[in-house]
Amino acid sequence: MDFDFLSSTMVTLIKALPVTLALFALSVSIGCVLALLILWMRVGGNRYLSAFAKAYVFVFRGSPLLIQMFLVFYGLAQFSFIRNGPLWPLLREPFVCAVLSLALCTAAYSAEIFRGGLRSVPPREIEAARSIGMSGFLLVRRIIAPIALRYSLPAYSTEVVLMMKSTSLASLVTVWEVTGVAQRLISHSYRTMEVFLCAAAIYLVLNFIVLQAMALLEYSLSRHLRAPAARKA
Amino acid sequence: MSTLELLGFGSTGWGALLLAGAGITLAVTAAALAIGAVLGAIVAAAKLSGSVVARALGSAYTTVFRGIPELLIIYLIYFGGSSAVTAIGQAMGYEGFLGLPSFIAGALAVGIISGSYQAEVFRGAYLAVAKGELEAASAIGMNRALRFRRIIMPQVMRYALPGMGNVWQLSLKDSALVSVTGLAELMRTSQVAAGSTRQYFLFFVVGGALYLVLTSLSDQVFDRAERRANRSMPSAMGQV
Amino acid sequence: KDWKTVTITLEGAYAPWNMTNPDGTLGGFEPELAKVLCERAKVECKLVASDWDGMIPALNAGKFDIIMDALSITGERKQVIDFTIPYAQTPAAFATVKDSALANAAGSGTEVKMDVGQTGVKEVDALKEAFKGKTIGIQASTVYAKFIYDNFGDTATIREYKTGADRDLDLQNGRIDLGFDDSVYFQSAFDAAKGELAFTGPQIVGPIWGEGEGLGVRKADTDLRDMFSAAIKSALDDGTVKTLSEKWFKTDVSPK
Amino acid sequence: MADTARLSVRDIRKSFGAHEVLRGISLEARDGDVISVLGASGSGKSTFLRCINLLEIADAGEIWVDGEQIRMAQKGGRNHPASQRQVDHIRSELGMVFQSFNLWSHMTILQNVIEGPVHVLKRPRAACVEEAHALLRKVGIADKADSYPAHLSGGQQQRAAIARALAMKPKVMLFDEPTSALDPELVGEVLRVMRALAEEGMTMLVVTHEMSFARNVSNRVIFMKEGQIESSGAPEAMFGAGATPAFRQFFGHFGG
Amino acid sequence: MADTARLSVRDIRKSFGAHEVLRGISLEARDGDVISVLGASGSGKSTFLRCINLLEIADAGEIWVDGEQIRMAQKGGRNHPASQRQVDHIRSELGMVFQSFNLWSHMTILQNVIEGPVHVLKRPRAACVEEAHALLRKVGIADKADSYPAHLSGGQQQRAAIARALAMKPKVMLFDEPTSALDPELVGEVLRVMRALAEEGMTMLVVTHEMSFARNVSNRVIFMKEGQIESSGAPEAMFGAGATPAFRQFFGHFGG
Ligand SMILES: Nc1ncnc2c1ncn2[C@@H]1O[C@H](COP(=O)(O)OP(=O)(O)OP(=O)(O)O)[C@@H](O)[C@H]1O
Ligand SMILES: Nc1ncnc2c1ncn2[C@@H]1O[C@H](COP(=O)(O)OP(=O)(O)OP(=O)(O)O)[C@@H](O)[C@H]1O
Ligand SMILES: [Mg+2]
Ligand SMILES: [Mg+2]
Repeated sequence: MDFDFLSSTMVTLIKALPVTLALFALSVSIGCVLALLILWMRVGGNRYLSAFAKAYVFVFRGSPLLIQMFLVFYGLAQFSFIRNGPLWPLLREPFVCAVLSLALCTAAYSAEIFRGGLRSVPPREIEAARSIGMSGFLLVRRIIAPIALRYSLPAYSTEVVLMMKSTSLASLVTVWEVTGVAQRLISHSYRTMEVFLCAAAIYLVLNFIVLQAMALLEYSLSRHLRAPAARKA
Repeated sequence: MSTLELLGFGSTGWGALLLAGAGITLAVTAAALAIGAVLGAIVAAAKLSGSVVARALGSAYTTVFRGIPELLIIYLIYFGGSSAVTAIGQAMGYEGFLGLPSFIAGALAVGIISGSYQAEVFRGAYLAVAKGELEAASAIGMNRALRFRRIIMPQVMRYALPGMGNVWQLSLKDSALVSVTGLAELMRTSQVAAGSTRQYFLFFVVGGALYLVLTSLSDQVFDRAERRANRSMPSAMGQV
Repeated sequence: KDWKTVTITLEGAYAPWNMTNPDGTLGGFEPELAKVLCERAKVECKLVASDWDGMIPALNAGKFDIIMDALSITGERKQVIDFTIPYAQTPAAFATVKDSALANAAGSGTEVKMDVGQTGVKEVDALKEAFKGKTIGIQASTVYAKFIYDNFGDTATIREYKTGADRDLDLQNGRIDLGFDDSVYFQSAFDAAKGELAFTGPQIVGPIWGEGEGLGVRKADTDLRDMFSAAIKSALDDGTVKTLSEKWFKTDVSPK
Repeated sequence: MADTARLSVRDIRKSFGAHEVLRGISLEARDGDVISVLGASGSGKSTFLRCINLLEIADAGEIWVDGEQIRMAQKGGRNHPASQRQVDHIRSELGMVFQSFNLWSHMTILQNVIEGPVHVLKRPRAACVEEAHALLRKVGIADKADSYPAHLSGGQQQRAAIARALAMKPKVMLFDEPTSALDPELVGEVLRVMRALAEEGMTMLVVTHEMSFARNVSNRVIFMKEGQIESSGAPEAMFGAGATPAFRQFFGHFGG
Repeated sequence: MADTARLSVRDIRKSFGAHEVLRGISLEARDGDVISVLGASGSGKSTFLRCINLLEIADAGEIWVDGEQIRMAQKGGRNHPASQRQVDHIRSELGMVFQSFNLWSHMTILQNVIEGPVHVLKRPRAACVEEAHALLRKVGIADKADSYPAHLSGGQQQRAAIARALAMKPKVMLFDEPTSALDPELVGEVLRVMRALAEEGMTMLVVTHEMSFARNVSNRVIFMKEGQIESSGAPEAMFGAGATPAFRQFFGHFGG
């Protein structure tokens, strides 16, 4: 093992870490909000909104993120009305486009995951809430969301971790994050495995932290499923 | 050359190659989903079991295979697996390269990744099964295996279906990375067509559309399964 | 080792060097040249397409014997694989949108010869002045990237793309002002861009781009390397390479 | 007349598929009325209470609460409440204790009880907690305030559900078998609580199999049979000489 | 003596966290014994039944079924059944009707009923279906055979749960408040079924709040208080002059 090479590779890769983290944090939070919006349209009862949400999920979940990002970055710019439009200063920026396509894609996946969680909420508990006059947002916030969130978490933690890895596609649109930099290193050194293992170690650590955080959240939301503590404090 | 000609099925059209690519993508994904279902069920069971060792192994599996980039796993299985096979071949006196067949390596790699996703989907669904119904099964003397097959499985399927739909989509797209093993699946065929004709947009859009066709086929299957699974559920969600 | 059959890999998606025909067969400059070389080396050849990303590790893992994919001979690559003598050497140049103010920059239509690591060339300095404050797009980790960083790094904004094709799209879209790349590659890209793009400034040739493009082989296969080096030499000497090159590139790329 | 009745229900009908569960039920309740709803299993008692609360939407009929009619609209060929705000408002004045308790599994008992007052009625939290503790004491599960529903016995859950409904201080209470999981001692206890509520003027509709309650606490008895009101009247009349044959057959087993 | 008793329980103890719910309960039941278990809500009745069935693992004590002791082992400082096979076997001989029914929500009522006989006892399906229909008729929900549990009224669910347990033809039945959701007419019906079973020699342990059942059907009554057996004996003695003050206080409210 060539430790000098590994450590210099590590140093180079870690320099790209802030880009990866920024892409991750922005796209996951924007994606989560979008997902809730999509979910609301999907189950809200309005036929047109529901059809739109279905179509949205279909398209963004159904096609490769690589192609989506390509079309958002290179495709949108083909239209002169976009190039001359008010959003161009934003869309011109590769970073914005990368975050945008990542968020659009994760929103579709997350909406499906949350929908699965909704379905696990016992209908009787929803009824009990309706019977005291809860509806709409209050019902969602106090009863449905906490239970649905609890059941969604295992699948959602997978999605979040996937987003961490999906940020690697951003190098396609000239945003050089960890994987992109790793590929650049490979094309200089041709030591594919060593460089990739370094990159993998970084992702593994990041994802380990994310998964631990999610597991902790899951644990704290499952108090009602656990046996009571052996001794009262 | 006109767009229609480019996408046609004659000697100058890419239609046949693209369809063949879609077929390979479908086959890799289906094989991977099956491999992943077996692995996922085992890992989910480990993570839910009472044994500390099994739980730790299960967590390690889901953390590692969800946590490291897919491409690396494919590299490891393809090149690592190939080296192993070649080494065995050389020990037995065979000269030269004896790789894992691309399809098997690809399906195995995507399957192992898919297993880590499915494990979490299954675990979440298992937690949603009403405890009282499991007790009722125990109470009539169902053993573990029977309880699993008759009570847990059908209900887990019900709660897991949306999540499984997601995993199918993920595997569908992970299969695009398998091209490093030399498999001409849909993504690579689109890229080859784009690079050979320099019609990047055309072939990316067409490739994306073909992925959507695969998705709509699988959506139909999942929709039907969901409807079947939900016959017994009260429909309180849609009310006022 | 007794070479009877040899497996050659190429990407099959890098027109006109190599590309895939709609019927799935491979075509282009390199497949045709490969046929000639194999005849002369008296071996049977099998061409297989594979992904650019895994090519070098797959060669070393033994999946195929030769890489023929416009692979530039560089010192870094030489550390992991071996090369034959080059069968092509191409100039490089800037490209821009045809009707932009940057079109027809100083030295357009001329040729400038440069040596490895050379800077301070008069023609290049003139370009540097003309391109001040502009954005130049290059393909990441190529010899051309290094040239741009060395000569324009302090006055222009540089953006690195994964592939030349992506960069060309952004050039047309107006996110960048200039691209710099292999002129043979550009020539065919211009055809696809329906004449929207054009060269600007001089063509830059010479050892600065390395020895040229050669066949990649495993380090252990010195016999194979020598067989094909000899075959390339004979194809260069009798003008076969030139003929094929003019057919596919409309210019002669044989190394000088 | 509607303007003097707290709750007034007119000719409610409801089918599940081809099965007509309610076939025209009408009822009028004034302040302090305690009405027992009796009937065989499957005769539609729960469905009737659920329709009043709009948890099921009746196919036809009118519901008036406090002289205000719940407005309905046709949508896609089906009946629907016209205003969700009105429904929410009316529900917060109608308390409901479910046959299957339906406690919120992710909240402790205390949280279950204060949920409505704090978040629907927006009363100050501290006051609600205090009242909740008093209510839990009243039904005898003060020590379970911090337990989760899954850790309670059946009777404890039922009492928690009663406390939760009372915490909303509704004007009308709908009880669906509120003592089914209770032992005789507790049944007596809960009936005492209900009697006190009646004396304070609360209107109550109680589905029950507890004939002693129907006889001794309520001031009106309704006997449902196959989705219709077979007979109704004051308990003395109903259980006495005025009993219809069907009702006599039904309660005849009581005490037997 | 254990060898003549169908079911024998010795000094069972169980705590949840710091809360000791069962504090040494012993009991012996022979063929045809019908034992009523009475007690206030929260006194540990359900927990007791669940311990016999090993749905909860008692912290200490012995359980014998048919002269065979359920073997326990210590694992990680906690009690555990030593053989899962033994547990499965014994459970298939102990029927249980849950307080909260616990019907399998993904199966129709008929499927719920035949599930055990077909898949655990491996009896031929056709025969099981026939028997199931007969049982459903007996409890009066023959027309609901193809409905799902979510679409049944409370009383219908309870009767389905009884039919499901009886379909296993167990030697011992554990009933947890089997008539809580039933109207007086049906209570009479179900009690008649249980009396017939007792005459056929089935051993039954019945947690109930139905004093008439305890008095008229059972041949022994057990009164639990705070996790212990406060008193037990023949119903005549228990409800007669021999009643302890605590039990008198408990059932005194009966009949209201
Ligand atoms: N899983 C559990 N975790 C913690 N405490 C529990 C659990 N199950 C029961 N308990 C407690 O144990 C006590 C006895 O419960 P059990 O269900 O046996 O009562 P019960 O006699 O059946 O009462 P009821 O007549 O109300 O059904 C109760 O105080 C209850 O809160
Ligand atoms: N969601 C539903 N879908 C289909 N049928 C239903 C549904 N809910 C109730 N029913 C049927 O309607 C009838 C009346 O049910 P309901 O729950 O009102 O009876 P009930 O009088 O409350 O009986 P119990 O005393 O057993 O609780 C029953 O036959 C039941 O099977
Ligand atoms: Mg009911
Ligand atoms: Mg109980």
